[in-house]
Amino acid sequence: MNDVASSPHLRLEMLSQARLLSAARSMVGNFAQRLGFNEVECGQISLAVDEALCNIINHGYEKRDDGRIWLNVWGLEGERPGIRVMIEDVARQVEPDQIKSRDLDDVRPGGLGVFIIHEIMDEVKYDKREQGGMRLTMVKYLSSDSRPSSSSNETRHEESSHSGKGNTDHA
Amino acid sequence: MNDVASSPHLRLEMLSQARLLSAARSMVGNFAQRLGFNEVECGQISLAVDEALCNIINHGYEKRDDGRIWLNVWGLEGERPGIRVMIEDVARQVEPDQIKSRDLDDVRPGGLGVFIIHEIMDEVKYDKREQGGMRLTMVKYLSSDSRPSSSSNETRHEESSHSGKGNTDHA
Amino acid sequence: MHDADQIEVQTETRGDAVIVRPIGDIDLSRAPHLREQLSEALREAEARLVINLDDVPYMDSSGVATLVETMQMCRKSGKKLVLCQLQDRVRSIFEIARLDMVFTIVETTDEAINAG
Amino acid sequence: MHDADQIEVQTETRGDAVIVRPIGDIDLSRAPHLREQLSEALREAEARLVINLDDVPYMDSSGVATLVETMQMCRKSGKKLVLCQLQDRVRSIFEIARLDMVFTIVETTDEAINAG
Ligand SMILES: Nc1ncnc2c1ncn2[C@@H]1O[C@H](COP(=O)(O)OP(=O)(O)O)[C@@H](O)[C@H]1O
Ligand SMILES: Nc1ncnc2c1ncn2[C@@H]1O[C@H](COP(=O)(O)OP(=O)(O)O)[C@@H](O)[C@H]1O
Repeated sequence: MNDVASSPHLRLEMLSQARLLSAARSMVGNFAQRLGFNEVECGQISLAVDEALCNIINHGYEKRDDGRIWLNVWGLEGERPGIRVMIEDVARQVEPDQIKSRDLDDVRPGGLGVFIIHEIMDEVKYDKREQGGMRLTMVKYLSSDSRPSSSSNETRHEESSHSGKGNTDHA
Repeated sequence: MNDVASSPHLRLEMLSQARLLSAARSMVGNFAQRLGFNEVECGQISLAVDEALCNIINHGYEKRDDGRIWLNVWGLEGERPGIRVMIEDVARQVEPDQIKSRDLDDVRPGGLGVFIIHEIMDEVKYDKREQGGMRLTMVKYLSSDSRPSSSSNETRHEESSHSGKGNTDHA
Repeated sequence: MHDADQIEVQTETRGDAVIVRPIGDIDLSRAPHLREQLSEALREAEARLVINLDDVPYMDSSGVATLVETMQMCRKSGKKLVLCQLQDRVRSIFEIARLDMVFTIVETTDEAINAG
Repeated sequence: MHDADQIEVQTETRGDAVIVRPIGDIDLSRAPHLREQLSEALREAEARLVINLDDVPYMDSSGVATLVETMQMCRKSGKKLVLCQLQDRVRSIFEIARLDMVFTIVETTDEAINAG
């Protein structure tokens, strides 16, 4: 399951349509939550995926709505648990080093997506696919901030709160 | 887009693991919301999909966690707008008429999934796939209850509320 | 992903009742852990088990099956089971499964403590 | 699916301010419609445009771009733009994009009406 070569837990094939973004990012955000990321992190991971998909729609497929996109997601276990996302297309190829955001000091609409992706994710890598199109691989690791409790990520008030195997023998 | 033979808007390939259910159903529920289903309907559509996936995991793959499931989703437009979901597996084949829930009067744990699916969806059809495995096709149409407003499905209070092209010329 | 199948549950004892409050979706992946938590709570409850579903936005038939099982365990041990604070989406599955009449379902926790 | 790209927006006029309250996620599919709605509201606003983001659980960079554009239009027409009631997830994108200092962002609608 941890092997990068193994098949993804989720593999979504979608059309290059902006109206499908919310379904795609909610799938990823939800999976991230199950992996133990906290609420803000889940929102950020959804955002990174959304920005990457927007760029494929806008730049890769130049707003055509019949392009194909594959969104692959793995839950990473073992020593460095986290989430791995690989997004592939068969759109226009560009040199990976051309994919960069504008200078942030120059405040104007647009030009933030790639910067946001790099800010959020721990590893970001663009490749040209041999078969044509681009591939973006991103990883975000769980951090010590991610898990305020073992299964819920909201801060909880009052009452005793127990969960997890460690507690089941106290009866 | 409306043609049943055309490729789905979303096609998710997933492993037969219960922990992936929430990501899968949130994708479908979210897409249903964009199609105009109201909040309760979105929950119900998520539930029908969840129940179908549970059955494939439990009965089709007999709880093995390495089986493959394909979840295809179309937004239907035209005269009868709605959502179409087709779920395929390569698991054990059963006769479609053997897939039915127990008598509801006999209250005991389990045995509700298929009943729930039929209650929620307008069309439900199980087939044996020629290539092996099963195929479940379900459709739910938008009804007049679905859309309290054109883009939000929550009931809104106070203030003037406008949306949609119809209003943009009143300035 | 080892925690994905666990559900956080808050428990509180009030007189002869134990109030259990699961947090999050209850589906096939979490129903087994909830089942453990509920049978533990039932052992601790002197006369009544209250399940507060306030913080459960979603439940599938595995969750419902777990509650039916808990109801049967309650009956065997002569204790009362009451559900309260169901969200609309969750209430809808009880209605679809025609179980809204089989369970004792009330609005608030206080009503649940007192329901006959 | 023809409505999926539209966003519901509530508008209210208070003195020389127009308060706009979009409802739902703001992403690439809805940013163009929001843009129309905001420029319409700006035309109606005498001196101030307040955007209440209370009911926006999610925004991507297309949404942010729309707000930056609106800010530029405000400047051109000598009107003031104030954002209020950001949810944590939405605030986080403003911080990531280092725009939390570029926009006037306050807590409540009342503060937004009065912010200098
Ligand atoms: N998937 C992609 N395919 C082709 N070019 C891309 C892709 N993603 C990003 N780019 C390039 O990188 C630039 C920066 O992207 P971004 O920071 O998201 O800003 P914006 O999309 O608003 O221009 C884009 O303008 C584009 O030239
Ligand atoms: N995908 C499937 N593959 C094989 N058998 C199935 C499938 N779905 C349902 N069934 C059969 O239909 C029966 C009724 O299913 P359901 O109403 O969901 O109740 P339960 O799963 O609790 O038994 C199952 O017990 C099973 O025999």
